[in-house]
Amino acid sequence: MSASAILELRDVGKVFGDTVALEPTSLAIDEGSFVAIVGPSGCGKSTMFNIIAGLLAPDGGEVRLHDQPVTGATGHVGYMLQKDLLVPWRTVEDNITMAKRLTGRVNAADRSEARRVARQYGLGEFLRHYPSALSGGMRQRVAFMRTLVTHQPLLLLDEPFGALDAQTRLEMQQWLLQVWKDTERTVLFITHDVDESIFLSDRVLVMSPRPGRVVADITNPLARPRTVDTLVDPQFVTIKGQIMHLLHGGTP
Amino acid sequence: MSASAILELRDVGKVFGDTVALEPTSLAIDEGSFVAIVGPSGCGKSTMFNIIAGLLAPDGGEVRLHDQPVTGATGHVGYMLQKDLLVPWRTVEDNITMAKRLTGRVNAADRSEARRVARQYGLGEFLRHYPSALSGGMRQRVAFMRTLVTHQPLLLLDEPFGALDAQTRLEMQQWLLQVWKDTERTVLFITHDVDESIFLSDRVLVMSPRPGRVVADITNPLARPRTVDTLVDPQFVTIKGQIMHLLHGGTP
Amino acid sequence: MSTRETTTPRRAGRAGTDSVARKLARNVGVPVLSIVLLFALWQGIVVYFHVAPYIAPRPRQAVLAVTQNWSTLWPLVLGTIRETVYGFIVGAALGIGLGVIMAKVPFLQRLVYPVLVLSQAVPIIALAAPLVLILGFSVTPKVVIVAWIVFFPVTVNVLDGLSHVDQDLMNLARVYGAPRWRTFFQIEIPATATPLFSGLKIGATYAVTGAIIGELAASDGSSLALYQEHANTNLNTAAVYGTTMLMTVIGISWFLLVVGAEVFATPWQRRTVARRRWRRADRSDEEPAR
Amino acid sequence: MSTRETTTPRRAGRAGTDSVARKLARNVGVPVLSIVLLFALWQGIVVYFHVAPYIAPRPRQAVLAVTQNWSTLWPLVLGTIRETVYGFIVGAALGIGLGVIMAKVPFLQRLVYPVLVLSQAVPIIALAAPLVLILGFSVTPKVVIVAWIVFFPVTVNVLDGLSHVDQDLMNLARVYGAPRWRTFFQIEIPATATPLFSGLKIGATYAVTGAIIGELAASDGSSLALYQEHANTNLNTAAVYGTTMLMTVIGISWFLLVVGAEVFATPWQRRTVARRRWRRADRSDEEPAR
Amino acid sequence: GGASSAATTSITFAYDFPGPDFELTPVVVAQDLGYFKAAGLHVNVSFPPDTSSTTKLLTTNSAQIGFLTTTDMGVAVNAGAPVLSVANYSMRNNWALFAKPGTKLTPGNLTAALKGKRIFSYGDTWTESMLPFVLRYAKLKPSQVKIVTAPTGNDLTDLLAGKVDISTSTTNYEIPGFQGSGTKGTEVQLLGTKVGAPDIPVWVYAVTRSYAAGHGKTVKAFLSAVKRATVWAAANPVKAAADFSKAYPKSGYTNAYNLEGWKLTIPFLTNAQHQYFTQTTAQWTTLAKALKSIHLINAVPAPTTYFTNKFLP
Ligand SMILES: Nc1ncnc2c1ncn2[C@@H]1O[C@H](COP(=O)(O)OP(=O)(O)OP(=O)(O)O)[C@@H](O)[C@H]1O
Ligand SMILES: Nc1ncnc2c1ncn2[C@@H]1O[C@H](COP(=O)(O)OP(=O)(O)OP(=O)(O)O)[C@@H](O)[C@H]1O
Ligand SMILES: [Mg+2]
Ligand SMILES: [Mg+2]
Repeated sequence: MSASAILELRDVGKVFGDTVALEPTSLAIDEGSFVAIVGPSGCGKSTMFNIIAGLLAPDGGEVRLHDQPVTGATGHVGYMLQKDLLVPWRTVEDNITMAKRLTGRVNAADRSEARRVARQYGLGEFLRHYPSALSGGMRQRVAFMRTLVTHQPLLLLDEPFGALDAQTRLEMQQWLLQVWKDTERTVLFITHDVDESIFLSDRVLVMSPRPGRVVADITNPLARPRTVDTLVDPQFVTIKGQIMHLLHGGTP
Repeated sequence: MSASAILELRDVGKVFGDTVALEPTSLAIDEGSFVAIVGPSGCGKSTMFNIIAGLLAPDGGEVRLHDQPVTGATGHVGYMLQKDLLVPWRTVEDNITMAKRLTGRVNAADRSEARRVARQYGLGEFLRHYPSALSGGMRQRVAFMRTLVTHQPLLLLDEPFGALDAQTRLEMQQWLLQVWKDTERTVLFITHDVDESIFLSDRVLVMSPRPGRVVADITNPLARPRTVDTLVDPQFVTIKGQIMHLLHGGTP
Repeated sequence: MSTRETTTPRRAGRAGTDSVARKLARNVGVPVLSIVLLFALWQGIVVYFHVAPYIAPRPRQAVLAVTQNWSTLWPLVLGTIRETVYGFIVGAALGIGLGVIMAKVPFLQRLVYPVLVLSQAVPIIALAAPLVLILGFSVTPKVVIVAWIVFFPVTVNVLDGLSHVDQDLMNLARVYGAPRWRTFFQIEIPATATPLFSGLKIGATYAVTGAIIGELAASDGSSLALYQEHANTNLNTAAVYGTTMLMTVIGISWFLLVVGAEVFATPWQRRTVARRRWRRADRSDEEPAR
Repeated sequence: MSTRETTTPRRAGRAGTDSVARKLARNVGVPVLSIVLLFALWQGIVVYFHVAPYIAPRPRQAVLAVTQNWSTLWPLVLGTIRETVYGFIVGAALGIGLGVIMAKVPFLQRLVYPVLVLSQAVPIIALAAPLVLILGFSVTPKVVIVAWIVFFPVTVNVLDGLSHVDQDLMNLARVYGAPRWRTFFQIEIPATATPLFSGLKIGATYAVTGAIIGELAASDGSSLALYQEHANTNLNTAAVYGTTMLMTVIGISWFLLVVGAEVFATPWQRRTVARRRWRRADRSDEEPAR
Repeated sequence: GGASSAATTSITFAYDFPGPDFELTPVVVAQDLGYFKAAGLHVNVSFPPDTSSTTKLLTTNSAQIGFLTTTDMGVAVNAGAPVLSVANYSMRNNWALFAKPGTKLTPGNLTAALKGKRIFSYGDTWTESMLPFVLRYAKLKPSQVKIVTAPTGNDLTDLLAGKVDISTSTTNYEIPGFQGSGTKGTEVQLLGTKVGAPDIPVWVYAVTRSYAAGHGKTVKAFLSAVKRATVWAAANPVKAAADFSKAYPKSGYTNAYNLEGWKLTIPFLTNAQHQYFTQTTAQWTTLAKALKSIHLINAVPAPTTYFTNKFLP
């Protein structure tokens, strides 16, 4: 494995009854990189994340974080889903500090950090609002801040923008890249949207279903920062064509 | 107006309180064409559809169908939303014949047509299933068949595939083009997905919000039938760039 | 997005679907077991504390008090069932009617709702005597009391159900050009089936209690409540407990009947494929039988 | 997708948000109006049909029967309130406890649920006398009867609430490394607040009825129910109706108190911005006051 | 009996009705005038959950001395409850039929007055054992009248409202209620004893056999105190009623009602010989036969099974 790998999967696989959700898979993720995972529904993307997060025990193999085995253990990654999972009975500020509240006492420093992060990323006005008062995009941003303040170096984002409309989505993508640049985390990002996977990442893993496995590992050479023009960049279109063919075959 | 126009809007507008949902808009849609409408959230796309369907009375102007005024009247278009709106207590067959049941008696001919359409488009096995047994894509197909068998020449589709994952979405797009070809209807199709709007249409209307209005009317010269390769066609990329710039400005 | 609701795994995974035998065991066996345990507890207490028979009987005696007097009790049971059923039907009809009217006329809803809540806060036993005074010793006051108990959960649930019918679905019906009444019967009514049945089940559970209160307040001739009252006066506790069990059984049976009606009326809640229907005539182009 | 739930328009559009005055009129004025109408109807019937005072009093007489005997009634009312409140607290606690246990131990749920339904089908009046014999003449049997009525809707709703907590949210807590008990108090309990309060409100509505049934069966010489019973023997119908009103008012007040508690305990249901909190010490980096 | 120098004995007296009313006057007076104290007793009064649970309170030792109707005694003994009547409360039968003012109800027109009519009953054993005598006197079969039963109802309201034609009760409970209704005229009443009902006592004081065996002195002390109080209360009805009203101010009864009720009770407390409390073999035999004839008990036991006079003061 690369010396700078933060995460390593070694022959990690999972079978549910008759379904091979994830074939034994090996993988190394470089520290500080942004890796996108695309693949059709049911190809085992979420299963892989659940194994990394420690929610599911793999049938075999090992998960290593910073070269330490963490298979089946929780509490060492940031995790975010398409559902924002904000709790409606807490304010934005208290939702951001949720992880701390669930594992100990929230102290003044935690609250102050939550407020700082919220202000920095444009939600300072809404600290005392309940989530129900926010738009979908704002809610996802709060959910992401909640993930950020856990200070986990590795973030697993499972289709975080899947429920947003195209316009909001593009804004959120640009926002995410900004935050990623600021905070220097490692991001694993699941999406169904090929444009999104290319727009965001340094590297795209393409998966195929039944049995779920990684069929391609594509390095994305597109320059940063990325703008709307990136989407019509010839390099972008080439990678897109490549992925589309992997996903949908030559002709539909 | 063009002699072959099936639908014509003449200075149709709508204001809700302080919000100009739709500026007075004039528009003609050719019979048999496939027109996509893209625009950010809140730009009045659904409002326009609701006015055409007769659900909303416009503040002024006129809606003409086949050169007859139909402003504020219902019962003359097919209508389909992102939510499939299937009723869970009816089988697939009975959901398809829903419109007839709501306006009179469902007779043997109606049922037989429902079965024919379902078989033709790959749902013959599921006629006696309840919608809860179907996947999202299948449900949207049933919803579309329900719209088809009303025999309305004009179909209004408001983000019909917005809730589907990318893979299913592409399949549904291809399926829709097939059905459209078979049945020779006129389709007005709202979407947030620029790729989708170009992939499907003969013409793309781009709208801008506050006040909601049509800012561009783009003719789409792409050849049919369209495949996955269409998405990486240079013409496609050019139109996409054009629309992206209209929607998101030069740089984000 | 997958069709599963949950993205991350459940703690306790369930292995596949259950067999019919397992289902039966769960839905019939376990409730029977719990009732057997209840009887065992009762027997244990009576035996362990040497409770005198005129204070509390053993389960066997209570059951015998019913079975040995079945010819006397049966007409009384029928009477109680009649009151319960009539009252339930009146209450359900009233509840549905009120629910529909209140859903359709928002002002009436705000006006009537407080009175309905008020009606339930009135101790029903304080109400029985005045009702008898007004309605006499017929079956009517019992029917009114049962209906009084039943209508409320039905109204609340129907109102709630109708208020939550998808507006987009209602609008779709309008786009089709459907008249209001068809939309009501084809969409609003079936969409309200689940909350309606919840209300009916709550009402069914308490309906017999209403009938018994009514019987105590006024009986023309004999009644189950009166039989119990007499048994109590005669220190025949076996019969007292026996009739209480009988009343409970009537209540539970009625509840189960409503559950059965729900299962029958809402097959889409449990099945993926509709049952074959009787209507066949128009199925000329049906696929040949497999 | 917009944040509005409905894509197509509602038939009856509501113009903007309501003023405080309108809200007050709707939430207080209309209920008051409907109660005034109820009294008017009562007065009208008594006057129009020349109803004799020993059959039914006029509203004024019923109210006077309460106010003129207030010094006698007040301690009785306090007694009934005490029984109601104690019973409610016991019932609520039991209901929550059972709900939680049943949610956490599925086998126990299947075993106990039928017994709980059974408990509600037992006519509560048939139960009062045996309870008194077992528990004596203290406040206990009344508390037990009230609790018997209250616990059921609470249990059912808590169970339902806990069963519907988002599994993804529970899993997220696990990813954070949260211990089970923290997840329970920080996530499961607040997520169940709305159904819990629904159950409590149902229980509150019927709690007084339970207390009254208990008072009839287990009195130590004076109670509101007995006062009414004796007024009835006296043919003092004004007092009978008056005490019924009093009982109803106790019931409604308790119901409204629970509604109030809900409003207070679940501010996120009604507000977009949280109220200022007392805790200020740690707000050193708060924006300066505007 | 007399004052004992020994320490006070605490006992519980169980009434026959869930709440207090004027028939409790002797016990209240005994308490108030210190007769119990003088007899070395401290008496708590308790009320049963329903009109038939007093026996259960005695046999579970929740109460030591109880107030019962004689029919309750008959049924309890039949059910095997070891209870024993130690004194009559009243000596005569004041159960009666009632009709609306202005109607006619005499021994002479009884048949016409009852035939096909609705007769109210609380479903109590006393009414059920007396009605057959009345019907026999009127030469009516039970099927020729319509008996409506309302254990939680009110006979008088139903009578005045015309929901029934005849109501049944005892005179001391019926008349004060009627006077409180404000109805003009006099309620028509016909004593059961005038139309075939036996003139036997309605209420007694009872204890369990084991209590009688072990605490004879206490029973005797209780009865002697209560007898003093009964005699005093019969002589001073106004003061006695005031005493009761004071002891139970929150009962919901007016003092007028209590006074009227107690006054109407007085004539029935003694027999023709002006005797209080004394039970006879004949009264119990008559009662047992009546109960047997309506199948409330299955055998007529020896009268001594029911009572003893040996604790009488
Ligand atoms: N707890 C489980 N029990 C049984 N089967 C499961 C479970 N979780 C996932 N599966 C199955 O494993 C396969 C992979 O599921 P997974 O959720 O990982 O797919 P995914 O790639 O995340 O799909 P999507 O894009 O729809 O989220 C699917 O066939 C799914 O049905
Ligand atoms: N019934 C209504 N009452 C008040 N305002 C409304 C109503 N319907 C729509 N609006 C407002 O009119 C504007 C246009 O709404 P519309 O639903 O037509 O937008 P849209 O383009 O369909 O948006 P989306 O992409 O989110 O579906 C929005 O600002 C919306 O809030
Ligand atoms: Mg997934
Ligand atoms: Mg829209």
